[in-house]
Amino acid sequence: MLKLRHVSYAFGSHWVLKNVSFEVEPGEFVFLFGPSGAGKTTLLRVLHGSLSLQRGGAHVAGFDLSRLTKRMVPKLRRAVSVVFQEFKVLPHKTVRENVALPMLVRGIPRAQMERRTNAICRVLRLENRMNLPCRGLSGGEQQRVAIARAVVTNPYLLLSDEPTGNLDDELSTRLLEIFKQFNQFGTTIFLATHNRRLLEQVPQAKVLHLEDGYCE
Amino acid sequence: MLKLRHVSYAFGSHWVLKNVSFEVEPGEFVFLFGPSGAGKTTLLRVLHGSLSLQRGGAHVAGFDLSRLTKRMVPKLRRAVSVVFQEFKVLPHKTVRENVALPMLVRGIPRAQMERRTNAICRVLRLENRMNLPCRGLSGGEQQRVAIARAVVTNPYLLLSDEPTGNLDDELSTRLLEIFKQFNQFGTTIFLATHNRRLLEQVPQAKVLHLEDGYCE
Amino acid sequence: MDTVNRLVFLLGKGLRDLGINKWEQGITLVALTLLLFLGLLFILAMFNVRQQVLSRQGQLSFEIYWDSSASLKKVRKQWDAISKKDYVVSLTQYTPQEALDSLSEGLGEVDLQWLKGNNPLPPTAVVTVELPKSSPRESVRGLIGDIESMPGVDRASLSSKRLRRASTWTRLSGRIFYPFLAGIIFLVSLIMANTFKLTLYTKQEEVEVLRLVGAGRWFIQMPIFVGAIVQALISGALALVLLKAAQNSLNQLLNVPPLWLELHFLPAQHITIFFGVLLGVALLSSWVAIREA
Amino acid sequence: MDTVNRLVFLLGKGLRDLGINKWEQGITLVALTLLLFLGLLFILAMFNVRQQVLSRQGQLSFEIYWDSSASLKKVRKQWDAISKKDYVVSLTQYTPQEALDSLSEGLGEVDLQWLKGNNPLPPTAVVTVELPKSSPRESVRGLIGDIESMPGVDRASLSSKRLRRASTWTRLSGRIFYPFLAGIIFLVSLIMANTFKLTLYTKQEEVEVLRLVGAGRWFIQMPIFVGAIVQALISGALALVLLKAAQNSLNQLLNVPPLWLELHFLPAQHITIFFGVLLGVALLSSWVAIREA
Ligand SMILES: Nc1ncnc2c1ncn2[C@@H]1O[C@H](COP(=O)(O)OP(=O)(O)OP(=O)(O)O)[C@@H](O)[C@H]1O
Ligand SMILES: Nc1ncnc2c1ncn2[C@@H]1O[C@H](COP(=O)(O)OP(=O)(O)OP(=O)(O)O)[C@@H](O)[C@H]1O
Ligand SMILES: [Mg+2]
Ligand SMILES: [Mg+2]
Repeated sequence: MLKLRHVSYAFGSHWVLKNVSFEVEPGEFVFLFGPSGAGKTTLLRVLHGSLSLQRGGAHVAGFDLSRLTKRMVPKLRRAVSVVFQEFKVLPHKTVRENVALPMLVRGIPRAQMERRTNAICRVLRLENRMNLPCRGLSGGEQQRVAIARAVVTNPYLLLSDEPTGNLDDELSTRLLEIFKQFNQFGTTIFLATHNRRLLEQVPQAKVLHLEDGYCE
Repeated sequence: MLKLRHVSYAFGSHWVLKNVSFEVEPGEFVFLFGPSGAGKTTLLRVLHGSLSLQRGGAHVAGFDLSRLTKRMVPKLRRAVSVVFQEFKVLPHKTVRENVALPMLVRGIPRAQMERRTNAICRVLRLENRMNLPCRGLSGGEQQRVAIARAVVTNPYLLLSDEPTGNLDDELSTRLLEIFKQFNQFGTTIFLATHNRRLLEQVPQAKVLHLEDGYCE
Repeated sequence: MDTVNRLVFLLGKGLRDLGINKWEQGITLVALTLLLFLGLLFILAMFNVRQQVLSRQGQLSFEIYWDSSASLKKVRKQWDAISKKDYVVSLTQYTPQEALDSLSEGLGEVDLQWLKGNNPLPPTAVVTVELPKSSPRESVRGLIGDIESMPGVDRASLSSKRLRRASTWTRLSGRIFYPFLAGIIFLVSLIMANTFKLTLYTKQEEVEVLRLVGAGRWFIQMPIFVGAIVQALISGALALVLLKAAQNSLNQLLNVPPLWLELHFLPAQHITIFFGVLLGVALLSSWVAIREA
Repeated sequence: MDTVNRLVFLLGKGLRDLGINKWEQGITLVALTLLLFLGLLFILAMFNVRQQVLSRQGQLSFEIYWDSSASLKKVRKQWDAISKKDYVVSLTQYTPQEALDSLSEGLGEVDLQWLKGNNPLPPTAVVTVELPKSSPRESVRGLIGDIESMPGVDRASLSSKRLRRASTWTRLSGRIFYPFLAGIIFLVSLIMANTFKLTLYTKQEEVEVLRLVGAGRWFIQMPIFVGAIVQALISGALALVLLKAAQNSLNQLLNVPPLWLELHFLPAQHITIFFGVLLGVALLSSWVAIREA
């Protein structure tokens, strides 16, 4: 599902990722654990095609990143979902519209779109915020919208960047349960975090340590 | 320093704060603890003059919020600093410029501005990011810029909204130490969080529980 | 959804999206309308100036005087011959009697009829020639030489200065209009593109998020194109309506004595070109704006 | 920092801020320059049309014919008297001899001198009057009545149709220019305000953050004002330079025979007003934009 060989990435002359290599099998649950500034977000952006590969080789969900053309990027992004650290929800659209967006892009029939949106919002306790514009949501609510949007398409691979930063303990636990469920149904979970307690809650997960750009 | 009497706040017909009353003495360290969506951010926005008082009475750092005119708001904001949940740093300005901004607004001499900016950035481990534009920072780094910007002016009252959401354990602990130090030098700290472990690290702090808009 | 459905959906989205940022869209619409109106007014003015120039200039009139003693019969034949020559557009002839009448009229109806029996005036004619584009001077000189060599003709009066002026204008006229028109269209296009670009800044965030959730090129660009086209068409139509109103009211003001300036509306062909250019600019500028977003 | 220092700082910040969003600022500058140029060209055209109209219209000429038998001495006295009357701007008199000369010339230098001893022409005069704004018709009618009642005067020829046309134009002329000018200024202002507003969208984020860290009104608005003013002034100046260039090249094209249309540049007074309006619009539109930000 994920296969990195000697991936390095620099902003200017500042090397953020240094010779990162690892492999993730389909169906695994992986934590990318590292302190602030370790390069977690940068790594996820490379995997998602937002940053193009500078050195090394990487395969993501069947796509060879070193040969990724501009026209392929949308296809990669329909196979791989992301929860962004800054949420990236559209503030003027409602929760319903934000969550339905990836299905709209994929051209999924309206009825199915409705059904899935409602279901995932119920699970994430957003059911009575559905018709509010996202700018009128609390930080945690926006984060949950971002998560709903990422998982609603049942992706092969879910990249998730610090998805519990704005969630209280109860919601964090609940979220991990949701991720575990998706994982059981076959979605590969790749979850970047600096929160040690999350690791403890998924004992079966594999943990990659990223520190100062080096990965073990 | 803070005195609220029966404060209620509604967005439309949705009451987010319900009859909130409490008092904070100068020099206290207070946690506003509550789950996601409890109304923490809303309360801080009221205290900061971003949302105008709808019901009840509130005094903040000597300002009577029920009589706050538009012209008084900048003065209130120079006495009360805030760390926002979404950071609100300027992405195109450097770390140095972002941190210096409140001093620029207050007309503090350039030399002093430099000195203080450097000092606070060293404490928050941003010293080798000083001249980078903020859009090139990791989530945790941006959060620290927001914190630096809030404390650099030595405010009477520091409102802080979930300041550790993007920080790893080490940085969180370090941040609390910094807050404690400022607190010892006289700054009143009012810290909204859903993270129970933060409470444990400041045993002497007063804890206000906010849940579903009710405060005890 | 199949392809057609998606296309319809995207077209619809383009229209619906116009309703979202009502304020920005409204601003853009007003700005475009006024701008296009200004540009069209310019083109209208230039078009009419050119019409006037074309109908008045590029042609040249000169008078021919016969000897007072010339036989009127011969002269009439010569008139016929002259009016059939190359370049000659029209010929107005005056027998001595007609000349006297017209003189008498010109003097404010002073009665000169007592001169009738002893008419001092010779036969005259006013010839109007169309200046040819190539070597206008030489052709007209040749014509005049021909005429002057006719028996009985006293002289054909055309100063070489007058001839030089007229031929200069003929050459210039063709060179001014189209470059000027192109200049105006270019200016308007530039301002229009800028306006579009600035408006699209407000859409940047949405475009970014759409990219991130895997939207393809068409999904992102179609609605923006549709929006730009709709705006361009609406504001173009409004501008034309304004132009028609302006033309009417200007005609009411100008097409009165003693000016008698009649403004003609732009011909259908120009309007077609106008809409074509408009659409082109709209597409191009929105395309440039999305590329960079 | 004391107040003066802060003021200087804010002015400087306004200038430095222009360098930040170079792309947007560049776009705005180009758009404004072109727009102002377009507007100025319009005003220039209208100004020149009005100059032409004023120098030609609003005045009325008519001819006076004396009896052929009138004594030339008396007539000369009457010429003096007429030229001193109200509204009369100029008087061109023709003795019978002068009339004959001018007639002879007008006919293409046909020799009419043999008529000298038996001149059939009466003394004539062409009077040019300035039409008064109020009741032009009545005044001119009165004047003509006066003149016709002079002894020896045959008639003063002014058809009431010609009088009606001229007075209509006089009334209209004053009513067209200023409203039209105001219209153009309004249009340009609107587009300019829109352009500014759209540009300021790119500053919204900064304004919001400045508000949040306690910046007062002046701290936020001064730099934006300075930026808007600088942009307005630069683009205004550029537009004037373009206008001058356009005027020169148009003059080269139009101020040739046989058109002899000379375009005058706008007078200093108009340019002052132009910059005044420009600054006003710049301030106003940026103020509106920040208020809502
Ligand atoms: N666009 C950029 N330009 C320059 N430097 C950048 C850019 N993006 C990230 N960096 C630098 O790369 C380093 C790693 O950033 P990254 O966002 O990957 O960290 P992270 O592990 O996600 O941290 P956090 O937990 O704080 O979000 C940081 O030091 C940051 O300053
Ligand atoms: N502008 C708004 N319009 C409508 N509803 C709003 C608006 N802002 C907040 N709310 C609602 O008010 C409630 C409280 O929001 P608030 O941001 O204060 O929560 P919070 O305690 O900060 O939560 P979190 O820890 O998730 O940030 C939420 O349910 C939210 O939907
Ligand atoms: Mg990160
Ligand atoms: Mg909050």
